[in-house]
Amino acid sequence: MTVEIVPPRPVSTLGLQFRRFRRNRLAMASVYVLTLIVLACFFGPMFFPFTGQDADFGNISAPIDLFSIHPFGTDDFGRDLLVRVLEGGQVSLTIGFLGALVAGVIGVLYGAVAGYVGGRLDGLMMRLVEILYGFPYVILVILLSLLLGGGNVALFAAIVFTLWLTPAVIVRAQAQSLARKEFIEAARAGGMTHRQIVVEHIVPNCVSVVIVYGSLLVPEVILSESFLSFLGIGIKEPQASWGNLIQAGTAAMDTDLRLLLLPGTMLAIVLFCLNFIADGLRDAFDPNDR
Amino acid sequence: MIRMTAEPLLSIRDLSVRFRLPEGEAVAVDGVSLDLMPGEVLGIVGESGSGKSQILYAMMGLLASNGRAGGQVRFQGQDLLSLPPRALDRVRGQSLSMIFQDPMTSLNPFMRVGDQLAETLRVHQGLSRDAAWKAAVAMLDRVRIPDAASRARRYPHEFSGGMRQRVMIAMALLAKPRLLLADEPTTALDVTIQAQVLDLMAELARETGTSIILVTHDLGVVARLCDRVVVLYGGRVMEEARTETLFDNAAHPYTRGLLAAMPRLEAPLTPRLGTIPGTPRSGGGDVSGCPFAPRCPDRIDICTKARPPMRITGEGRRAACHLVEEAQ
Amino acid sequence: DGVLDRGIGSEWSSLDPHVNFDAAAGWIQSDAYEGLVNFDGEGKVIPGAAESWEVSEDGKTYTFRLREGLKWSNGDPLVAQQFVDGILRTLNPETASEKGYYFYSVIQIKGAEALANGETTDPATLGVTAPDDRTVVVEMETPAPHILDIMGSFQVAPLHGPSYAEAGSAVFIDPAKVVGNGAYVIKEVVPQSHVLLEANPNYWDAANVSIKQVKYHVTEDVVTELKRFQAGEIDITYDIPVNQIDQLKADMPDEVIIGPSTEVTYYTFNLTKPELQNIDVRRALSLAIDRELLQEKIVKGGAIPSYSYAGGFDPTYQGPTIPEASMTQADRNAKAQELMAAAGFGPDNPLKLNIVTTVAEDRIRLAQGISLMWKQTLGVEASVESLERKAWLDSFYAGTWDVFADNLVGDFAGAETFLAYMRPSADAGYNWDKPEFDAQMDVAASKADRAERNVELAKAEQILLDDVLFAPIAIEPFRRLVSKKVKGYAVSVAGYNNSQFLSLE
Amino acid sequence: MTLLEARNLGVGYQVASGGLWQGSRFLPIVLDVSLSLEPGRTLGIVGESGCGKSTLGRALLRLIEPNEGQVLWQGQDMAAIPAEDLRRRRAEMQIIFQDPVAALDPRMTLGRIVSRPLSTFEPGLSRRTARDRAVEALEQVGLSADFADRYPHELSGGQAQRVGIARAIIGRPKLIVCDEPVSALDVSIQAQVINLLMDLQERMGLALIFISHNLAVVRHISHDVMVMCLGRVVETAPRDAFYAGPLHPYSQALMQAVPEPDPRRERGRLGTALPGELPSVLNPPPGCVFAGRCPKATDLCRTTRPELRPLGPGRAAACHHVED
Amino acid sequence: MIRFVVKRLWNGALTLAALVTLTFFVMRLAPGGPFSKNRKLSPEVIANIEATYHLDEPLWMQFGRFVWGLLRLDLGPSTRFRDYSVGDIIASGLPYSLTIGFWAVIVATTVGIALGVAGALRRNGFTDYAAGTIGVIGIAIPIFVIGPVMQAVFALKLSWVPVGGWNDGWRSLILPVIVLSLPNIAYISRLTRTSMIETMRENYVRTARAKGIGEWRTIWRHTLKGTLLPVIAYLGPATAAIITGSILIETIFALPGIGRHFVDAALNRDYPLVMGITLLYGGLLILFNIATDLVRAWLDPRLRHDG
Ligand SMILES: Nc1ncnc2c1ncn2[C@@H]1O[C@H](COP(=O)(O)OP(=O)(O)OP(=O)(O)O)[C@@H](O)[C@H]1O
Ligand SMILES: Nc1ncnc2c1ncn2[C@@H]1O[C@H](COP(=O)(O)OP(=O)(O)OP(=O)(O)O)[C@@H](O)[C@H]1O
Ligand SMILES: [Mg+2]
Ligand SMILES: [Mg+2]
Repeated sequence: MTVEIVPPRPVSTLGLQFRRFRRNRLAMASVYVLTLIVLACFFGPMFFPFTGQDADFGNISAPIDLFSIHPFGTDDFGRDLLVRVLEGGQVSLTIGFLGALVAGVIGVLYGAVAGYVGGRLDGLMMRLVEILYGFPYVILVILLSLLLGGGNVALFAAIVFTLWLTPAVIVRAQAQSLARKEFIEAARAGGMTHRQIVVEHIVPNCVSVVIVYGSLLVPEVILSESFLSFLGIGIKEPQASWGNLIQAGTAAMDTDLRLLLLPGTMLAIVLFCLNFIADGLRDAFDPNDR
Repeated sequence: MIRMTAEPLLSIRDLSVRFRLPEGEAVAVDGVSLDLMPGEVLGIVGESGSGKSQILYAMMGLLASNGRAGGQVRFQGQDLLSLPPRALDRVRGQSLSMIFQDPMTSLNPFMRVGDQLAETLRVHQGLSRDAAWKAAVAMLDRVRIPDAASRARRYPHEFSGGMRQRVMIAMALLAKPRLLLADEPTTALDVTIQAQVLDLMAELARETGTSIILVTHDLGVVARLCDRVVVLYGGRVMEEARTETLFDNAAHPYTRGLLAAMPRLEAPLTPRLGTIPGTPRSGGGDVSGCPFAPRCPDRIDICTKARPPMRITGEGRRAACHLVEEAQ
Repeated sequence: DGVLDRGIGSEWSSLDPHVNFDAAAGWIQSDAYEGLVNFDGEGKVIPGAAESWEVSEDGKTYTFRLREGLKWSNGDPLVAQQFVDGILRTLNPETASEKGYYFYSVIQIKGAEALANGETTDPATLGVTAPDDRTVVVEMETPAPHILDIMGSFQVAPLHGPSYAEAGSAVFIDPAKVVGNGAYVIKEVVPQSHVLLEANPNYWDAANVSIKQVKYHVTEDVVTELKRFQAGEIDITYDIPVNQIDQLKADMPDEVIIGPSTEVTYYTFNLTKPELQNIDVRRALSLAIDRELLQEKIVKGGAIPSYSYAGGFDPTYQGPTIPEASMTQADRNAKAQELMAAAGFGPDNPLKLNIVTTVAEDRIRLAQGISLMWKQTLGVEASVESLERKAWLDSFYAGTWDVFADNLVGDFAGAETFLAYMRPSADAGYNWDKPEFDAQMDVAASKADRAERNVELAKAEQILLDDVLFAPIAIEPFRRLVSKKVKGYAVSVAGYNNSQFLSLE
Repeated sequence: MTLLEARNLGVGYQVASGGLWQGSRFLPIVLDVSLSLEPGRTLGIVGESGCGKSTLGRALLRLIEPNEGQVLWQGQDMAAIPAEDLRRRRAEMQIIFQDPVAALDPRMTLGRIVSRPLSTFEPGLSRRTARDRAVEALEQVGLSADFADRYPHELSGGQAQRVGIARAIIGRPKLIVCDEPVSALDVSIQAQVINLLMDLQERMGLALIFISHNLAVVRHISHDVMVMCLGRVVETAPRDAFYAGPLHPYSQALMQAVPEPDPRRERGRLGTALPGELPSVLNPPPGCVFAGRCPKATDLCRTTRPELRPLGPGRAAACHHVED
Repeated sequence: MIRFVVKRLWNGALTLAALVTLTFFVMRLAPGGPFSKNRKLSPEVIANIEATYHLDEPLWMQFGRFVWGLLRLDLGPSTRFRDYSVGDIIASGLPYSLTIGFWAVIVATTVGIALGVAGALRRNGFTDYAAGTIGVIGIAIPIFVIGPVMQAVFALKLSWVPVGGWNDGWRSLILPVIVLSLPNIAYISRLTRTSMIETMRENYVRTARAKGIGEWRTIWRHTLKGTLLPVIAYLGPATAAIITGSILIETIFALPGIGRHFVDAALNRDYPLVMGITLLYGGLLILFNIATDLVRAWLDPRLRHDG
């Protein structure tokens, strides 16, 4: 074999996947919208002369007036609604994505290891999951707030503490079937360590379920935050978060629908975007779909 | 085209299969035409990756999602490529069946082997559960699965490679199709069992007039079973001939190369097996000339420039090579 | 359908009249049992099981005369001793009742505390006796003109000995075994759902009981309760969603009933925090709270802004005069700023505080409002820490707060219940020790005459308020929706609205 | 030194003995197999389909745990090699899996699949070099460089099989267990691959265990031949001796059944396949496993299992009826 | 398999024991106690009450008491609902929660799987987007929003169903079941869709197609099993959570289930009730996990041999 063949410029797998993702119009549009929302949340409030925590007692429950200083009106403390929703977005998007990410990563790795290794260790790991599932959540939260203070760390811990369990269980199920496939045996024959097999073979093959499930975790985190503040942990008023804005908006649903609609719509848009992005990513990661 | 005497069971005209790939379109099958008479056994041999399986998938309507078939496949008077799903299903279940090349992954891991076999009968012939199961076990027995009755109750992962292949064969034969597409059906079988399976297929062809398209690399198998052989290279038909003719007097240089590369039990041992020089084609891309030209020992100038026309060189014989002469 | 459907908020913690300590479950109890006295539709004391009573000269002994021919719901005669038994059971440590303190703290019945503490188990040592079947005598250590307020069924339900001996506490819960002496008897109990009561034919005043069936529904969620009211599933609600009050008042003015309850809200300052040891700082903080604005614009729960601690419940009680109450908020703010500046706090040296409150919606809003006002007027940076109830309580005793969002539910609608709570002997945990206050309370306690007593109590309250241990905020209201078809529903500060005085159209 | 030696190896699977509710039992598949392999030599294994060749191949590399006997790698008991060591030494022992497609991770490009062992065994390698080596290996098996960016499901059966071969040879192992490595290849590529393996053997002393049904190929590449039937070795012999005249009736039957590329001769052989019952691992016969189909079978064969007897230099067979 | 089940049950019992022990002791670390709700009580009175409930004993003795009670199937008295034992409370509430939960699980799985399958089959088509939208709605609109909205529309405006309570037979069930199943429909349909897309490409599905048995049979008999494997795993814990009730659903619809005890018991520091609830939920969780393992083993024979 003497024919010299110049190998084509190698395109990394990631690059390919990125290219494929970019071709998905809906997903790309979602990315833009999501970016816009994120930018608005983090930089939007700068353009207002007040923060979402400044009450204007003379101007309580001002109505929507797009051309006034309070374009979406004020809430029942006289705080600017738009600014509060944007500021709430900072908090909620951060914990939403971070929480889902951390919980996702822990869950995926844990589940992948349990499912791949199988046997005794799997049994032990899954029993631990059951114990964590079963432990009374409210008490856990109370203890966490005691241990870590009522602040954001405690909030984050309380969210992640149980959130990773379900992805772990799902991934484990996937990993169990994968572990029996021949290419895993091939990987072992190739001298890969268990860790490498989990990371390079098991996890990528679970990735679509994980991406899709992960996109659902984000809103779940955002919403569960408001329940936690009911237990005295997490985002404290007057700081806004979408969770507590929606909660407050629900209470005011029958009198001032605005309070619910504005943060609720934002959350719904984010979720729609995530949905399409997740599908786009799923497709991009799926080699069969080129 | 070849034998005008009777109506062919299957006639493929200008079949092409293309795949969408990130770097462009790959042509896996390029203008293949074939005819098949009732009861006839046609062998397809050719280089690995030359599009043999894709021809069969295209006929079955089972191309991968990025694949597209063009041309015409007339089977029992219908064009399989343009058949609505329901009608295609009827054809697939009753008169057309296929043995897949990859027996390991082609069996449903969640279903008992017996159920997978019985299913066709129950759906298409309306057999009762018991009757279908009995027929399935009987067929497993005929493909020489030991202890068929209890094996039928097991799941594919408990079968060895060869046993799964026999299950696939049994599944395809069970429907007593008019046309059987067999994609390397005996590669994983030891020769004694291979012989039995080939017998079975021959018997089927004889008894029920089933036609068979047999894709294989084993020229011995071709010799044993096939009436006619088509040689494929680079997605195109290189040569077609009656089996005896082909073995005696291959027209195309590629066919000759293949025959020469075949290890024989009786031949004297050489330090190395004879091969066809050059790199095998990796499929895809339109070639202006003959796809085999880069490796052809008899290459002349025109070979790399013009696509060789298909020439009829004799009774039931044709070849696509600039070097062969058209028969009168 | 002749059934009165009433909401009671969360589920009753017990139907046992000697154990139950929830006000809402108390309604079921006042329908099912009758005390020595009863409360009419407006909450005024009227004769109950006792048709009359006498007070001794020194105000320490009350003699109740029972009606003739009183019967239990099963037809057994009701005798005076059974009231004594009820009190004894309440005091008995084995009952684990939280209500014993009524008898040795709110009023001081002889021997009650010793029984409650388990020092003695001898019933004869108790100052409540039944010399005959129709007489109950209550002897107290000190005069207590408010005794009648706690002689209703919530505190002194009688005990039907025989059936209790037989069935134990099932006699209060199990409809098959229930024996009561109220206008109604319990017919059905479905935990978490409802209790159904039916008129008691053996009640002495059965003829005047107009509604024959009353159903108390657990209405955990106010919003749902409102919807059920609108759907006609509930006739009298337990509460009204705070932010819908204005709307509802406009839509159905006759059905919204809001009136004061015996609960006060006040913000307690932590005296162990050095900055707060300065009384001017505390006063400034108190002044800077715009109580009216808070209630009308922010919390909007119908609470009554208040500058006093113990006043506003009992029309006969004239509290001390409070100068702040008559100032405008602008003046108050100016004064507060002045005080604060004098104390050395300003923009470059802001006072930092944390407010610990419970997680209830209106409490959080209140705390936020106050925090915002302090920030605006005084530049104080007050963070709001909301804790679930138990942790909130725990935090109180642990002292991990600067400002505690506090509240107190009075035992009856009078000043004394609040003021007595601040006495060192009540052990309320404020670490506030003011001998003058205690002495003044002693003076008040020695007065048997209600009016005289109130004068002395007002002096005590003056001492308390002068110290600005806390900033009074408001008197919490009762909020109810009462269907138009219910007649006879009136506001009662103590919260008594017995079904027997209501009727359905 | 002997590269690989197996002593009385026994392997099996835990199987469910029925539906969901029945317990599981141990099903012995490979029984009492001994073999030894010198560097630079090839042992061809032929045998009935389902007789346990793949199982044996896996057990030799300790990809499944044998339940009996020993495998020695360069004289060292494999069971005694610590897991971590064994893992590292897997560079020296590779396997080509029988099922070409299932052994490829569907989410990896072929380039990555082929080069992956390099990052384990030669960690210092730059990505560029690793890729070059992968492309080189792919080309050696007749796949052009542009396959490196393809995914397994885009391959034909033979192409997938060649990727498996490329993966096995890339790390320059000392031993490759080849489980039907060329079954899906056309004869010209098959020849190319066989030649490649033989080249490697000559250049680097590669040892091969070559499992195949193609007796002609086995003849070409092997030094020794081992014939298996229902989990047992029924005959071992040096290549030439074996092809000159197999001793065991099963071997003889195999030899006779090989189809020749001669249509006139082959046509006549249709319908001459060996009659008789195939034995089942689920309930193995008490006597000789081949007795059911053996033309020479006697009662002895049906009741007593023949032991593997040495019959001349390097030769042994398990049959009651072969004479020394 | 029987051995597997027995073993799993035994392991489950051990897990439950560990869970219960852990909960028992860790729970006590939370501030406050069952009777600290009323600040007016003097320490002596609280001590008296606590003595009645044995809260004054050393922790290990209380634990011993709890275990001994457990052996006699007696979970002790509730400190919040003082008329009842924990057993009574669970027995009275569980049927309601079970009924609603059961139907919610049925609705969520059937609708969820149907939507997921439909989405996968008509990928990126109208059905897919519609199914996706239902999923998004199910998750983005929290229960405490959709519940009241549905009440307002279907109970107040249209009067088809009661607002709340459990007085109207099956009509009382409808809204709670729908609201409870919505978020689960979302999860299940999304999981199903992804999983289905992957399964549809398996070679064995191609084989099934080749048999010409029709699209539905192909899905039903061949694709669904592989599709459901991960979904089933999700269903284990999810079912346990759904059928033990949800505090939100029960408060919004004024239902007498046990869901609210999950939160209330802890908030009230009703230790015995917390233990009872934990025992119940933990037990169900473990049982459902065993069940999912069994179902998965039933679906996938390759999972049967170990354990
Ligand atoms: N999904 C796909 N996408 C792109 N290319 C494909 C796809 N499937 C097959 N091919 C290519 O099509 C060509 C023909 O494949 P086919 O499976 O028909 O080969 P074959 O003749 O059956 O070979 P073999 O004998 O090895 O099975 C091959 O080059 C293969 O790489
Ligand atoms: N995972 C398994 N569980 C149970 N039985 C199995 C399993 N794998 C293989 N077997 C059984 O073990 C026997 C030997 O299988 P093996 O795959 O080793 O055969 P083989 O010799 O490689 O056959 P072939 O030539 O057909 O590939 C067969 O009877 C098969 O049914
Ligand atoms: Mg093929
Ligand atoms: Mg094999």
